[in-house]
Amino acid sequence: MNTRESAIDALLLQREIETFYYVEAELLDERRFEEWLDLLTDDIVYFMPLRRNVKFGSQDEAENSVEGVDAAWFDEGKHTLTQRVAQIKTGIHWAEEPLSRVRHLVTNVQVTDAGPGIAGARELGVKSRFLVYRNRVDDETDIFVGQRADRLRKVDGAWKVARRVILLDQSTLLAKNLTFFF
Amino acid sequence: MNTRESAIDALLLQREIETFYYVEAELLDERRFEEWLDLLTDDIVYFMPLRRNVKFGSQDEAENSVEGVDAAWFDEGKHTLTQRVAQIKTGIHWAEEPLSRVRHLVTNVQVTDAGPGIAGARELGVKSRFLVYRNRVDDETDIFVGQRADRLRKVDGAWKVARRVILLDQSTLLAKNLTFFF
Amino acid sequence: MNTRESAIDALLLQREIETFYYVEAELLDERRFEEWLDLLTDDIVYFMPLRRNVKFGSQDEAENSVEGVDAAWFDEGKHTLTQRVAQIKTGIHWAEEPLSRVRHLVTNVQVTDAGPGIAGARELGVKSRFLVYRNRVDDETDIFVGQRADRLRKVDGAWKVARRVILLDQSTLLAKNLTFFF
Amino acid sequence: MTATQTGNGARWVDIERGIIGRDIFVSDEIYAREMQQVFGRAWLFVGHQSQIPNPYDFFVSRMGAESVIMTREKTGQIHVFLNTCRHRGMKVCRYDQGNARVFTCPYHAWSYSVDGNLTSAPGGLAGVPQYKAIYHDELDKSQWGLVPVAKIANYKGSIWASWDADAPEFETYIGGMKLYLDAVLDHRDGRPGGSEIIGGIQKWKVPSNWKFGAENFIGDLYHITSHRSVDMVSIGPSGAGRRDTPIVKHQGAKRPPPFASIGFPNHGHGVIGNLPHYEEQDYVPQFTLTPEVEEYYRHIYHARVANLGGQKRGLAAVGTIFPNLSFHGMQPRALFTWHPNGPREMEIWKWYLVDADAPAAVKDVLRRYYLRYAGPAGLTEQDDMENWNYATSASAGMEAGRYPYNYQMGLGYERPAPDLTDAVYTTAVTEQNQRIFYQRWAQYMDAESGDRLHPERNSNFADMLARRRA
Amino acid sequence: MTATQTGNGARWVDIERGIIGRDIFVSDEIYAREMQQVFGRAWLFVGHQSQIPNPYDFFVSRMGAESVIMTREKTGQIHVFLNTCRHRGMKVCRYDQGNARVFTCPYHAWSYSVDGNLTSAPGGLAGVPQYKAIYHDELDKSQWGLVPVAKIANYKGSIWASWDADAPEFETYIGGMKLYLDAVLDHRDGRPGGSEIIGGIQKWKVPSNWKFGAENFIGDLYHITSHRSVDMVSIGPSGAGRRDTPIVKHQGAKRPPPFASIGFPNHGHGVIGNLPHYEEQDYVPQFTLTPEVEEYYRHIYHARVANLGGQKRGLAAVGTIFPNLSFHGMQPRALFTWHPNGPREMEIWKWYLVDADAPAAVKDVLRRYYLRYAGPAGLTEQDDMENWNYATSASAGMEAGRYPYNYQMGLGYERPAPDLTDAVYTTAVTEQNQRIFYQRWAQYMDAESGDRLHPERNSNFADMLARRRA
Amino acid sequence: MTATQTGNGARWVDIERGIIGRDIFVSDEIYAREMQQVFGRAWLFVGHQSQIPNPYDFFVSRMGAESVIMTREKTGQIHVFLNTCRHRGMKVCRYDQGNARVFTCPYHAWSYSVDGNLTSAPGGLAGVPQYKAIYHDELDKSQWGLVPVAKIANYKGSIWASWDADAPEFETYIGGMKLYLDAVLDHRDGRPGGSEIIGGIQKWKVPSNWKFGAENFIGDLYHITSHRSVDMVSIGPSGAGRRDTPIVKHQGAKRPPPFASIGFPNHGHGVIGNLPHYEEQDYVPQFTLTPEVEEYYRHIYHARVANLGGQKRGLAAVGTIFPNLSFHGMQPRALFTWHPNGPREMEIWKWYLVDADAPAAVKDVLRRYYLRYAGPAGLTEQDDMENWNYATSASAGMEAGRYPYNYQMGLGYERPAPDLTDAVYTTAVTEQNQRIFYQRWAQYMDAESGDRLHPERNSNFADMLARRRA
Ligand code: FES
Ligand code: FES
Ligand code: FES
Ligand SMILES: [Fe+3]
Ligand SMILES: [Fe+3]
Ligand SMILES: [Fe+3]
Repeated sequence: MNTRESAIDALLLQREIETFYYVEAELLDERRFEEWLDLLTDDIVYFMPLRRNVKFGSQDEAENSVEGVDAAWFDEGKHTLTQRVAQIKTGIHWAEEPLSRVRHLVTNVQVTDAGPGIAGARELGVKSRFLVYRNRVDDETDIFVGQRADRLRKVDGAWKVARRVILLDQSTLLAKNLTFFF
Repeated sequence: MNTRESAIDALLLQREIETFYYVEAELLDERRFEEWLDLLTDDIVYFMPLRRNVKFGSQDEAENSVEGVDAAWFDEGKHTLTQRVAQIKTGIHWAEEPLSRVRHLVTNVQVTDAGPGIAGARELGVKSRFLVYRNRVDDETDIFVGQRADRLRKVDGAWKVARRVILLDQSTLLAKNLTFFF
Repeated sequence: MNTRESAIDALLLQREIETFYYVEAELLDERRFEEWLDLLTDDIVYFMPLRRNVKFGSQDEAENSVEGVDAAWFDEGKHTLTQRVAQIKTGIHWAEEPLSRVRHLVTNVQVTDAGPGIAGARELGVKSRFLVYRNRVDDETDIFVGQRADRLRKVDGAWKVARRVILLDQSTLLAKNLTFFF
Repeated sequence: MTATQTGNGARWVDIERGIIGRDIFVSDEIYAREMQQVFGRAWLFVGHQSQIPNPYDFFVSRMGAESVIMTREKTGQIHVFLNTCRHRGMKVCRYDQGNARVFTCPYHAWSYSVDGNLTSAPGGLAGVPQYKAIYHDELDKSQWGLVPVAKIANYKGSIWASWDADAPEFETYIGGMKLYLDAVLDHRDGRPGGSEIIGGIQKWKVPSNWKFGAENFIGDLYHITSHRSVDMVSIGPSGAGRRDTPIVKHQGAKRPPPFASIGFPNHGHGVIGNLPHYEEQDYVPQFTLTPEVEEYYRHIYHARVANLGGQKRGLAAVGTIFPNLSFHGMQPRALFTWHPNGPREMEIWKWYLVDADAPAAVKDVLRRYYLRYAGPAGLTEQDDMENWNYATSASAGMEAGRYPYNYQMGLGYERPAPDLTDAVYTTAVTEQNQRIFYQRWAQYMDAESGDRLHPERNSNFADMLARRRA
Repeated sequence: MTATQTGNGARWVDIERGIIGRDIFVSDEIYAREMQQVFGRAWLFVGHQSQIPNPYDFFVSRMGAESVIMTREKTGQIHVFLNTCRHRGMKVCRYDQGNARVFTCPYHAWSYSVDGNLTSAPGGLAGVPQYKAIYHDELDKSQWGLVPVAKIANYKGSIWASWDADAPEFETYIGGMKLYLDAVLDHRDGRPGGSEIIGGIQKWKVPSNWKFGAENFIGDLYHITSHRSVDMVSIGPSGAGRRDTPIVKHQGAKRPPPFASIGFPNHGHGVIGNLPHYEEQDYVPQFTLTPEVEEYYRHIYHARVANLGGQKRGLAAVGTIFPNLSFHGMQPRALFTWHPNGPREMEIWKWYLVDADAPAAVKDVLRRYYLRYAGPAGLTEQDDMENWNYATSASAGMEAGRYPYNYQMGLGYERPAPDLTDAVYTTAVTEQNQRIFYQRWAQYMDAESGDRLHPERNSNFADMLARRRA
Repeated sequence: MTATQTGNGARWVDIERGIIGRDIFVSDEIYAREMQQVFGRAWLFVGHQSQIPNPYDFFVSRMGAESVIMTREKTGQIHVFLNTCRHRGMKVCRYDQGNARVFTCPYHAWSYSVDGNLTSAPGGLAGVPQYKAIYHDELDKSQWGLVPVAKIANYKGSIWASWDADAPEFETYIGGMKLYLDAVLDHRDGRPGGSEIIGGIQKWKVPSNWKFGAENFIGDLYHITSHRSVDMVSIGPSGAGRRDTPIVKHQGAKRPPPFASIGFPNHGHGVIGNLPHYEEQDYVPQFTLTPEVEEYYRHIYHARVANLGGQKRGLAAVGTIFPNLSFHGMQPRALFTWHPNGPREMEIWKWYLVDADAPAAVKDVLRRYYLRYAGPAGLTEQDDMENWNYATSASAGMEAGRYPYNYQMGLGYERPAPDLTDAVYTTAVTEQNQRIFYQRWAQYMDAESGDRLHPERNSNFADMLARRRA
């Protein structure tokens, strides 16, 4: 296939992935959490490290807490994510009752790698950036900004998130809780 | 037409619509309001409901005020929108004098339906998300985040907004006024 | 080439440019500043005017300070930008030590003109919008929103920024410093 | 007004000279005192019965800076309680509205009834988990129910409350202003009450002291120049300007008495409207852009003539009932409260009113007009909030603080209002009502105000007339 | 407790009646006084030695509202200094952790040592650029070093400090509560110490007064109803509920003494756990969802039986060491501080603990469980913070302020705790420990508290027993 | 300085020991007092005449925390008024700059003149809508004009004002510092004035007390180590470092007197520069990276030699004129104000200066250099603001508050400055000027300062020399 055709393949893939993220955001913000869970593989790794202020030159080893070893904001799999959804659905999870108004703005979607190739890709590396706006009750307002580095896998013809590493651009968390999803 | 071709049609349409929104944002933020009005059909419905905090399970009926019946932030048509523009242009609309610095960031553009079809579509359902930043005088700053659910109609070969429902993610409005457009 | 083909050319170009900006954002936020400098032409003009509150009707002449004449936030070229990078790399530039957590969200990417044409373009006018989030040490947080109007030039087959005019939507700067890049 | 009469109040308000210090709009100390002296003792508007039509319906409102719950028990009786748990203070209801038989605190599940049948008293402590086992039956539940207001009144569907058991009865508190509150609450055809709230209360925060809103609506006819931009674009229901001007044009027509500022010095209330009269003026077409609405108004005009006959009536454009309830009486038609959020911010709540039985088409036209006129997106009111915002910040300056504000307009030109026993009026544009408002505010701020909080024992009315120029 | 006993404290806290005023959670004046009286005099938790294992390692922590640096010098000795330059106050270290031999101020480069070899004293002013030329050798460097804490203690790896040179020794300060702090810090097999911090301290800001956290963990068993939603979804390590309940089921099994609220009136500490005992209860399987962890617990159970023999021991579920260090002793296992950021905000810091030599697989399971239970993303604790947030805001109301909070649960039912000389206990759910906390808080707030700050000379314990019901 | 001399000031500032309490940088009470005592009485820089070249031009500036309007009337005369309406306080001008014959308030349209021809007095109340009808001609307009400053001075194009009618004349207030202000304002060729403002004022908010900026620029040579990172990258106009060092290298060259800290104890001003001299030093090439600029400096050097002849002159690197005007006198060249926005925030305004008649190419090079050096994006000043930010926050700590700051550098080594009657100097790096600044500040803060506010009747200069070491 000539380069123009493969460039078009890349376009189609990019669009497919952007759509995936827009649909995901919609499910989250419309609180269709069970449908959102369906977008995750059963073996998903959902990790959000702590961030630290460290001396110049030591960022690589010390800026973020280590997956699987250190404390983190989130380091879990589908089971726990499913429990979070179930808890909200009880209607007595006070931190989310009444429900927050949450909005996910997704930008800078970058497909970083595709296997085995762009055409007929079955696994992708994708980076994207988010601004999550959360407003609740009277005037509680939080703005979260950061990056998601995902592994997407094609399962039964549909893309699913197999791994998500969330980098929140805060060291001390500037919110009382994290009762929603990134 | 094969699926690849129709996929490309969808790409072209997506791009066309994104461009439409970017141009719209530009007109608004450069205060070319009359040109912006031209992007609206004469029968446009411009609606922004109030949001409420309600018990889990009653969101569908009670979370948003009802179009055409309840109070709202905006529930109007082109005539009133045109008057808003005219008022700003008087130069003595004190709430916008001096003019605010407004910026529309548009993300998550999703074409949800196209009639009669992607190719040669004449009417579209489109959802998008916004962050509207407003700064004025010395340090007045407001950030508004939410979703726009639009109906776009093709009029004389050009897309126009025939219906816009704005969901602002706030219950108590965290701003003294709404002197700009979403 | 028929219109469909040229429309596809436009798509490919748009994607190419969006990728360019996403890569640029990644280099900046991962603090790979030297690599970022490589994305700038040697004769780049990097200008960010002051904004003013002025009477209705006098915006065009008085709202922004004038490039090459007035004071500004930035009015410089590659040499100074390179010095800024070098200063951060000293590890004793206290305003960036420890380093800030910076995130560039890029939206509304619009190619406004292409020369000599879409296909085989060698110079482009591109407008985009940004939300730059900066968080550092404990809870220092700044949000900057505005527009970038760029000239991109193709050098040795790669796009580079030849001119960048940054419109920050603030009159009084609501931050103690500008130690990062737009 | 002399210092002895107002005590502390006189430090800030000099009514005789028409001078008021800027710090009343920005001082933290004065604000804290307002909470106790004004909002802790005055009657405050809470909501409207049409918002909670069914048993167990509730609406969460505010009194001053605090959250309260307005409930309707099975018997239909309405109650107002402080929205905080007696155990550790948790906000027991964090919804804006709904229907509930009991309010269970999220923290330790103390449960409060809204129904006299569930426990001894509405708002009483219905349920305390493990009461016997851990409280040994010793906790006196009767003492730990939700805090009820000391007094509550339902006036033609509008619900009012006060924290002060010694407050005068509501009808005494409202005094002659009743005539103008009626003009807002009654059906346009003259039937008592008969109005309802349009669903959805607008709530928004404004960087302004709450009193700038109250004083603007009590009688600031002078600021209409500020609204020139909206007049130029004509949002009025008949096209021109921003509202209909119900003035009969033709010769020998029946006209209402003059439009005037009418103030109640002993009460602190004020209105801009027409003096009391006993006969309808001739019909003046309104909403001429929408024939079905014009037709409706024509129809109820005749009904009103029939219903009211020779009764006394008033017409109210805008007004304020001390301290923080203001209203639009004609176009638009709304009740709104200026809730204090600290000295430099207020939260405005706006309830829009329509005749309950008006045709849907009429309600729709009115609603759309209200929304383009009023509220944060209203073409008219946007500019008001801009002025109050910058007036508030300018009140805080060190040097500026040395220059009190000027409330001298029409000072000494007040006249006793005919057909009202406790009101003065001025037909020219005046700041009479603002002076009345702040004089009353100063009395409430005065620790030893005592008797004077009872309008019938207050002397402001007499004093003002005594001070009149010859 | 009488007014003479607590001086100012009594203005806010009436322990005999179980009543506490709301303003202690929102008043700026009370907060400022807390900084001086409570955080300026009590022992505060700073960190754990396992966070700075090597010479010159440092960890930046907080004491009250201020930043401090915990350093380890070459000799291994640990120091705690105020993180501010003595010249113009610049924060000398703006990293969260690291390794440094000297702290050089960014502003004028005054350099402070952490090593006794570099200058006369750790924290001393090691370097002053151009000292001779511009200070003429006259600046007395010995007087201008980093401000060290007045007292520091290393208790089984946990580092504590106080700004008050007259503070009692740490072991006196902790008193009988030591038994329960051991239960948190000791290795699960009974070896003293032997726990370590999991890398990464969670830090987050919550719009709540800091005392709501301290009082919740000192003995609020009553609020478990608030956690029903998490119990329903079962995040526990053996499936059910949110944690294992180590209760032996079978007949005639060895059981620990009853689960109770145990409080230390002379100290202000309290814990929910088991009364002291001298023998392990029978093994109860834990973490049954993860056999390797269950196996680990079974293994160390037997080691504990062997290691402890007939020694006295306690079991701690949750507790608070006055004023702002709380812990989870079983599931999860953590230390956390409630740092005051003004009256209406606190910053919570959370240190998670595991047996230092536990297998990686065990550490991993524990860590994951801790994270889903606790912290801002923890399914359980999210709801706690929601309650504290709205309890704090409701404490500020003018009218609400007239209604103090109720701390009467179990008042007068305290009994002397067996095998403890300075503790009371109650087996039923009670607010005994909260009362003990606030009585102690009131004493610290009292300017003339003097002697009573020394637990051994305090009479709260005796007074409380004297007040018991027959 | 003794307590009797400074009254309240002494509570915070102990000049004899070189000790200053931290609370002066964070206390709300001290801040409120500063507004009255310091900003309400001192001379403040408002702007430059080149910003309003034409009749009716205006520039909105600040004096302390308040907004003021600097206007030019038709006659060319310049006025400064408080930017708040006398009626209800609305900010009458919300533009940054422009041209207007009248300022009409947006709220009720009271209109204020800037032109003596329109009404009796500039800033007078020119228009009051419906004056006769509603104010009955009784409002005394002459008493309700915009609030003018009590004193105003135009010094070589720089505009200064004071709210205090008893303030000394500007030239008395500035004293011997005049020589150094001249060095900033005069044309580089020695002609008086002759500089102009580059269009565009940088304004930004910094979380720092305003005094940290003032004290840094009055004489903090010591903090250059803080700028090492910028020196390493060489932003200087001749390549090396961050600025040219105008030191003659070759033997027997004409050199200026030593570079020193020069302070004015009776005034509170200070500068880092060269002592007065009467002859130019030999020319030293500057801006060697840009030959056309180097050429310009060479050219005006010779012009300066000719123009000044044997006149007295000074060279100013940086300095502060009490209380909040600082400047860069050589490279870059700018005036800036530290506006207080509460104790913990300041708003910095920066005016850049160039010779009015310099070639465009020269102005361009200078402008670019200024911008890369100074302001929020300036490679040099970014680090200053970082230090001030964290010095301010550290000043607020409870424990930290017990440790005053050290201003002892060079204490007692001040000498009378030759060729200046009211100045001391120190050639070594010193905190002499900072001490002078805070001693003056303390006098202004002192309620009974009276006479001492007049430099000629102040004794600080004599006292300081009396305190010198043998
Ligand atoms: S706070 Fe409401 S039950 Fe405890
Ligand atoms: S502030 Fe630390 S050396 Fe000056
Ligand atoms: S506030 Fe300026 S005219 Fe009324
Ligand atoms: Fe108005
Ligand atoms: Fe809990
Ligand atoms: Fe500096």
